[in-house]
Amino acid sequence: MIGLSHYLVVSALLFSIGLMGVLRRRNLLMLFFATEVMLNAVNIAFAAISHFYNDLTGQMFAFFIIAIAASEVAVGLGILIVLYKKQGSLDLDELTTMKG
Amino acid sequence: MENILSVLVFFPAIAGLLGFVVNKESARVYGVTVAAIEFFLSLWLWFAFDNNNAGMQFVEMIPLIPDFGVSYYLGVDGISLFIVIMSTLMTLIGMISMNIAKNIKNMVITLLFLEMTMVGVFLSLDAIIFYLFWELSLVPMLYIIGAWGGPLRIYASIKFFLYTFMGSLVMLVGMLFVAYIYHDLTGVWSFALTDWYALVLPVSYQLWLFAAFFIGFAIKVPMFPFHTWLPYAHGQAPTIGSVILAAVLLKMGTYGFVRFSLPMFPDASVIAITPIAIISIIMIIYTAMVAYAQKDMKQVIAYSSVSHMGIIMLGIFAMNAEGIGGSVFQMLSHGIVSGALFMLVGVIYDRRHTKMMDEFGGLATVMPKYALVFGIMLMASVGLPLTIGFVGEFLVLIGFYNVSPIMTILAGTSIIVGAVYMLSVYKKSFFGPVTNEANRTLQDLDAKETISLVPLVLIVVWLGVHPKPVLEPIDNSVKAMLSFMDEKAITQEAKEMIKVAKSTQEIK
Amino acid sequence: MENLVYIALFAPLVSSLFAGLFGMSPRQTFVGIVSSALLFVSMSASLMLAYHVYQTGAPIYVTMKEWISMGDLFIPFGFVVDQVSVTMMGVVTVVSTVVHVYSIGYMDHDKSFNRFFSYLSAFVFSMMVLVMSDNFAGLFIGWEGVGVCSWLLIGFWYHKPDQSREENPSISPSWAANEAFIVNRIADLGMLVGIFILYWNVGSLQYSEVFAALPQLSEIILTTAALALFIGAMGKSAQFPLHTWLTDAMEGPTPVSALIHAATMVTAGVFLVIRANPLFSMTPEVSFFIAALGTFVAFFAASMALVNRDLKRIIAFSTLSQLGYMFAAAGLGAYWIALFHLGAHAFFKALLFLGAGNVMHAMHDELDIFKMGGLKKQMKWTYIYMGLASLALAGIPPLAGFFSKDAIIETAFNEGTLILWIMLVVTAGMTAFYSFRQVFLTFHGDERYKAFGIHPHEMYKFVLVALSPLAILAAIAGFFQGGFHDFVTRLLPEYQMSEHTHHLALVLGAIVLTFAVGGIALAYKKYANGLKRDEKTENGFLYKLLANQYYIPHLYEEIISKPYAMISDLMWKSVDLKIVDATVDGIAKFLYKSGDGTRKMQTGNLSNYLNWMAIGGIVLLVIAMLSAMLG
Amino acid sequence: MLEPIKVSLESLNLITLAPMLIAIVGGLIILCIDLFKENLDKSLYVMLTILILVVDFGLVMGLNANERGFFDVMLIDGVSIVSQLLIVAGSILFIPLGLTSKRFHEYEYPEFFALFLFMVAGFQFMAASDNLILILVGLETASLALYTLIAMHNRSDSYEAAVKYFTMGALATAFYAMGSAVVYGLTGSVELYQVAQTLSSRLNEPGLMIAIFGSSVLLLSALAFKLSLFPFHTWAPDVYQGASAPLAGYMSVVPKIAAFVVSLRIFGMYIELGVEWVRVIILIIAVLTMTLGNIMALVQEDVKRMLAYSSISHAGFVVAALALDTTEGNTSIFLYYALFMFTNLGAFAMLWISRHKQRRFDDRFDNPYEKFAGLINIMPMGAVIMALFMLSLAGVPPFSVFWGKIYVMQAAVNAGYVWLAIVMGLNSAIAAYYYLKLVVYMFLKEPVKSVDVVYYNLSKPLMVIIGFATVATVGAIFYVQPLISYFYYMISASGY
Repeated sequence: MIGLSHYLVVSALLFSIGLMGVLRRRNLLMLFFATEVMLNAVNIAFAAISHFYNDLTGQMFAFFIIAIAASEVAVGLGILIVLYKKQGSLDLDELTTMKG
Repeated sequence: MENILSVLVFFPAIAGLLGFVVNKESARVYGVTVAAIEFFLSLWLWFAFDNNNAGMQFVEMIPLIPDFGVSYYLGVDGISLFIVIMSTLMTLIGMISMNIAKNIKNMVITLLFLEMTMVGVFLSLDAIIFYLFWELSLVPMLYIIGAWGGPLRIYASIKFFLYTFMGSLVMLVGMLFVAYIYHDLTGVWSFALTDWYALVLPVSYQLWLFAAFFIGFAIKVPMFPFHTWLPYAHGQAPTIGSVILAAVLLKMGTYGFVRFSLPMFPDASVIAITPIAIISIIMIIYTAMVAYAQKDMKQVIAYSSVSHMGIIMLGIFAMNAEGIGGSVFQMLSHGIVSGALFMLVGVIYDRRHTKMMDEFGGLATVMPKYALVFGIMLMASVGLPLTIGFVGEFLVLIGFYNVSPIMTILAGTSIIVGAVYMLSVYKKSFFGPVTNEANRTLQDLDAKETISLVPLVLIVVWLGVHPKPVLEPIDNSVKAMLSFMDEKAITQEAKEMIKVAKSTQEIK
Repeated sequence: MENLVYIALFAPLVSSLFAGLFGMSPRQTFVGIVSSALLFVSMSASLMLAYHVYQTGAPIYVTMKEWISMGDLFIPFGFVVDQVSVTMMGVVTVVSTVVHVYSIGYMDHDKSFNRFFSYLSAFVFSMMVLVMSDNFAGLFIGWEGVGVCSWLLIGFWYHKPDQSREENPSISPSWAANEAFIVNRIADLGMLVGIFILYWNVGSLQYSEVFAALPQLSEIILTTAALALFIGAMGKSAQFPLHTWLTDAMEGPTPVSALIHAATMVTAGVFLVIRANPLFSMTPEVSFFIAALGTFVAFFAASMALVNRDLKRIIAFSTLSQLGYMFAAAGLGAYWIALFHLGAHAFFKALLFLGAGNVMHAMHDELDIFKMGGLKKQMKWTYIYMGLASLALAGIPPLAGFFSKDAIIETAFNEGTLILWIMLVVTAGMTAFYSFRQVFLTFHGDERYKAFGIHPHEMYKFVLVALSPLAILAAIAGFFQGGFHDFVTRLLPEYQMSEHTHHLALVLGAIVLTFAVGGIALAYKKYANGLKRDEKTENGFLYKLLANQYYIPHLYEEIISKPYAMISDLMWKSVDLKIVDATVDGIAKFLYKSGDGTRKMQTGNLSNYLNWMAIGGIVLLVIAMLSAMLG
Repeated sequence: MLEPIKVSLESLNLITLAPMLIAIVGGLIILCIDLFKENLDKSLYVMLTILILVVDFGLVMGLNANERGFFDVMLIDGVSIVSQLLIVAGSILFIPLGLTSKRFHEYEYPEFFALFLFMVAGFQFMAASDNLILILVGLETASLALYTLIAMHNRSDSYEAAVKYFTMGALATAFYAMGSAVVYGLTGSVELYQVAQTLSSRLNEPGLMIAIFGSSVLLLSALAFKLSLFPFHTWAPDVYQGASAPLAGYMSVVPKIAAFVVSLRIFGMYIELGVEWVRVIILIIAVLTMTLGNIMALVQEDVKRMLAYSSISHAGFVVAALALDTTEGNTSIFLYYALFMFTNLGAFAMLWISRHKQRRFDDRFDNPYEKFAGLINIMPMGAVIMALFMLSLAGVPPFSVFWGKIYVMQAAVNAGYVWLAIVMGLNSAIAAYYYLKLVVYMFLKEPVKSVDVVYYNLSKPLMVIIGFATVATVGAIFYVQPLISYFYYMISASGY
């Protein structure tokens, strides 16, 4: 029987995978996807917990997160596009003019 | 004129603000005039001052931040009175003697603001206001050293600023802690010194707080081993800067000890006597030797200041009227004398653009007046009787003898080592044949220099022969403070150590 | 009477200030005349006071004003004119008046003529303060004042360059001046300590109160106080080991040597001991130490005088040795005798010096007696004066020196301190020898100066006339011994020879006299007709030892001056800069460096930033886990 | 069969929403205006924005404390009122900085102003709710707007800044979401007051500590990012450098106020519950932040970057106050930022007026120290004012920040953290060095080249703002009292 803990474990794993992605990825676009993965991991957790307590708040939260994720992507991609226009690559190792 | 103190504090500042409008050429005259008015105001304060009242006079109190206990709180007593007058006097003299070509207007304005902070420090009775002026005084001095100083000026000025700033921040924490305790005990926030005096703190607290304040004051004094900023500051500062620095700014530290440490932490002070005495003796002998090793005339005097501050510190911790009163008087005398000496170095520096003693020799032949004034100041600085220098030194030593004969003898060597370096300076630069051709044609003190130096000479002699008018108010306030400390002290040894003069009169 | 006191005290000050007005203007004779006149006024006032005190026997107390008052300390400007101080006043003013007049002649070629008089009168003023003050603080004022004036006057010819010890044993006037000042400072510290002790145990510095309170004080306090004060006295009176400055002080103009370093200032130490006699008579050990030291110095100085070639230094050494005599007397409790010898010595020693001054003047500042000789033709009067003074110094009756010195030696015998007695007697002989060695070498024999193309000439008439009072006093002072004794013993403790000594008095006198005459005879035999130099002795160890003052100046330089300078330099270069300051800067540098280090985490690379963030989060989580596990 | 939900308007208590609504509506209005009429002048938009914000400010003033509204997700207590006031005031101070004498790309777009208003609304939401969801929403609204505003400065640097900020922000959001998930899992609620209740009851259940600590850590990481605390501060210097000067100044104050309110609510809760661990962690982070911020600021060559690091260290300062969790502590947070706001905005404005299109002094930096060398000779007034700001930041009395500093230190001492006060003191001493460095450059050095036009960008409105900031900085001593008493009252009223 699959219980709450299983869901939580899954979400934790997803979250870690996402985090790994954030840490390892060199391409900005991929990096965004990684963050999306993390957010969705959270969504799983929320859904599961809200079902566990059978109270809607969690799911509501999940919906909000989805919305936010969407808008993030919108804004993020916008910025990425101008950036790409400027320097023709999305490799974040090239974003190092400001340091120290 | 009840609010004379506020006038004293803010008159220079306002004058400074207006000074921005004054045209460059007339800036100097403006400065001199303002400083003169300020000086006469301070004299007026002296005449209005009631010698028989040992307590605070002309008190002004305006709550500024009641919820935080900060209030604008001024007052003057015998201890601060003359230091204030000395500050205004030295500012005036400095203004007169000053000869700076480069944007003199800024200098004048800076000096006026500096004067405000100096007077403010000595008059404020609220810890935060005191701290406020204390910190503000750094800024103009930073500018003076940094803008008109020698080749290393920026290093010197920053060192001066940061060193003092660091120390005083620790002191600030101490102040906040005292305020906290006060609030704990009374439920009221207050930074008013007079309230704080009433606090009777357990010895352990006293020790910690004493340490906190000590760091703030000791760096300013400067006490060994925190003294190294001073030679740089003096070495690089323009004459006027050194004069004010030596004459007034250093006194803030010793004044702080008298105003804060002693009355607030009598027991801790008594415990601290021996360590501080040791440091002071190191200051006296060690820096005197270092001074003897110097090649640069100004550095000699810079180090000699440290040595003299050692005497003052010693007297403050003599815990008897002779010692403390002597220290307060010695503050004045050192202010006048070292100020004059720095001016004198300035005189020769303006002519020869060097302060190296081996450049000189035989100056007495070429510049007799200069040699005469220098000689008088030298004698005052080595504490010749009937000059201002003797009274303080004698009182301090006689005072501390009651604490420890051995240490007094060690400290007393200052009259020897002091003579050694001072006389060697005089011999090297004034005696012997005129070796350096450049010195043959030097012209003697000009009118401006004479006008600025002669008053100091007169004061040196006058207060040496007839110190009574100055000693009396100091004496009263110090006695009152001592009896107060004695009542307040909790440990037995403190009560024994603090010696209340038989002739103490009650505070009216 | 008060006014007389003030006149006596302040006339010299006025004179000094007056001369000071012209200090920087070229030589004006009237300056000298005016100040001499003022000094004369002071002298007459002092003598009147002396007469008054002699008549009434009542001391005059004058309190001018309060000086320092702090805590329980109260110091007035108070003056007392009693037998002791009035004697000193008399001696000081008489000698200084003469010296002033003399200086008009002696300094007439010096461009700093006016300045000289200003200093000289200033000195007299300080000396008057010293002797007249009625409290220790006032004494100390004068004490330091005379110190400064002697600094000024020794260094009067400050423009002279430094020389090596070989050419000039006292390197230069300015050097000698500083040496004198600093050595005196060392002693002054002792004196201050003495003052402190008295203050904290008595609560006052007035002589009257202090002496009144002495009986209540413990043995140890008295001893330390007496010792401390005596250290002060040792400095001013140039007692061993603080004696080196006195001979070097001869760099000053001769009138200065006459006034300060023979007649007055150097006797201040003796005066202090006499002044504080209640204290010293209560501390026998200290007193005996004083006597012993005095005797030693008397002998020690005389020995150095034996071989010296410098006219003034010889006299300086003899001064030293005579001071030794005075201390011996004072130490043995014969205070009035000490005071008597002080006075008598002042007269003939001043005369001697001024005579030497004449010689210098004649010889164009040549001081080496080996280069003189046969001057008695040119300088008859000077010859007479110096001869007289030397006789007095040698203690030939009926001159002043005989009575005073004899009395001291007698005392030494009377006290049963035979060693002291013997040494003093021998010293008397040596004294006679060296003083006449000097006289003969200067005035008798072949005229060696011709070789150096010097044309000596006698001093101005008025100067010679001015010297006459000293000559007379040197001659006749001795006859007043009795009267003086009655006069001063009203204040000073009585001192009478025991019966036994009284019987032997003549014998003792005879012995001393024999030594004295013997000394003179020896000197005559060796030097009267020309200088016969004897290489063997001159290269002998003893001779060299004496000629180099037992190498003490060199010793001091090696073990004090040089190390001090060296350590100072070390303190500055190594300790102050390399340790103290370096630490401060080190802290600052460390902070700055750590800033440079930490800024490296700002690579600018986004993924590093993200790593930092994630690592931060993870580390926190781990900490959270651990701390939760552990409780 | 679900019956329709009926909600009475009174129970919604919409007034609590009004301020944010005004801002949002205002933003929309601006957009509409632009639809009707193309390329109107920026001054119009600036003035409109100011008007809207003023109304917003008024409405916030009108709120009365301790109300809930809109399904109880809105929480109007003293803290939220005070913080909203500060936020709006800061925004009002910021927006006129757009009226420079030179054209700047971003201010030509009405979107800029609309976004700005949305951002303000977002911050207000953060401040005015204790519901984790609404906080997240507000936070995201604000952040997304902010990213765009930064990017709109239209320099390669600003894009880079935007991207860095954005990416890390996304990660922070993830942390936040996960954190709130854990909290929700623990308590079954996202309303902090309920969370508090449930937690307090479950606090001593075995094995729960990990979860509690975990949640706190995740939320802490998220907010630490917003507050630019070590080691989540890495974005700050680059973003400040990339963003336009005024925006950087704005970022160093207003978002942090909002973030502080949230942290106050969350971690205040934890500490209230007696989870000492959180306090310890925050204190450690605070000390690290202020110290590292300082020593990194020491070595900067660029004034703007230096100010960025300095504001990091200031944030560390204030977080320490937060960890104290005493009323003085919490008051000091707002007092500090109220006072810091004027000085810091002023300082950045000074950089702003000296902004050049091309970099004339240094190819890496806009505002290297050299640029200000000898400013006293070129532009005395400017130099003096800048020096005042620097001294104020250094904590020299009687300038504004000094009072904030001693209030924080006093709070630390009162809470028994004397060592913390001393650390703060020493840090201010270190900090003095780099502020002084600029003063030294301006007053004690000679100009490097003929810099006639350092104040290139100056214009009347900017003068007004700077003048205002100066007065506020210098005259602090006179208005500190009312501020303290008001803040103290509001905050103690709302039980922090």
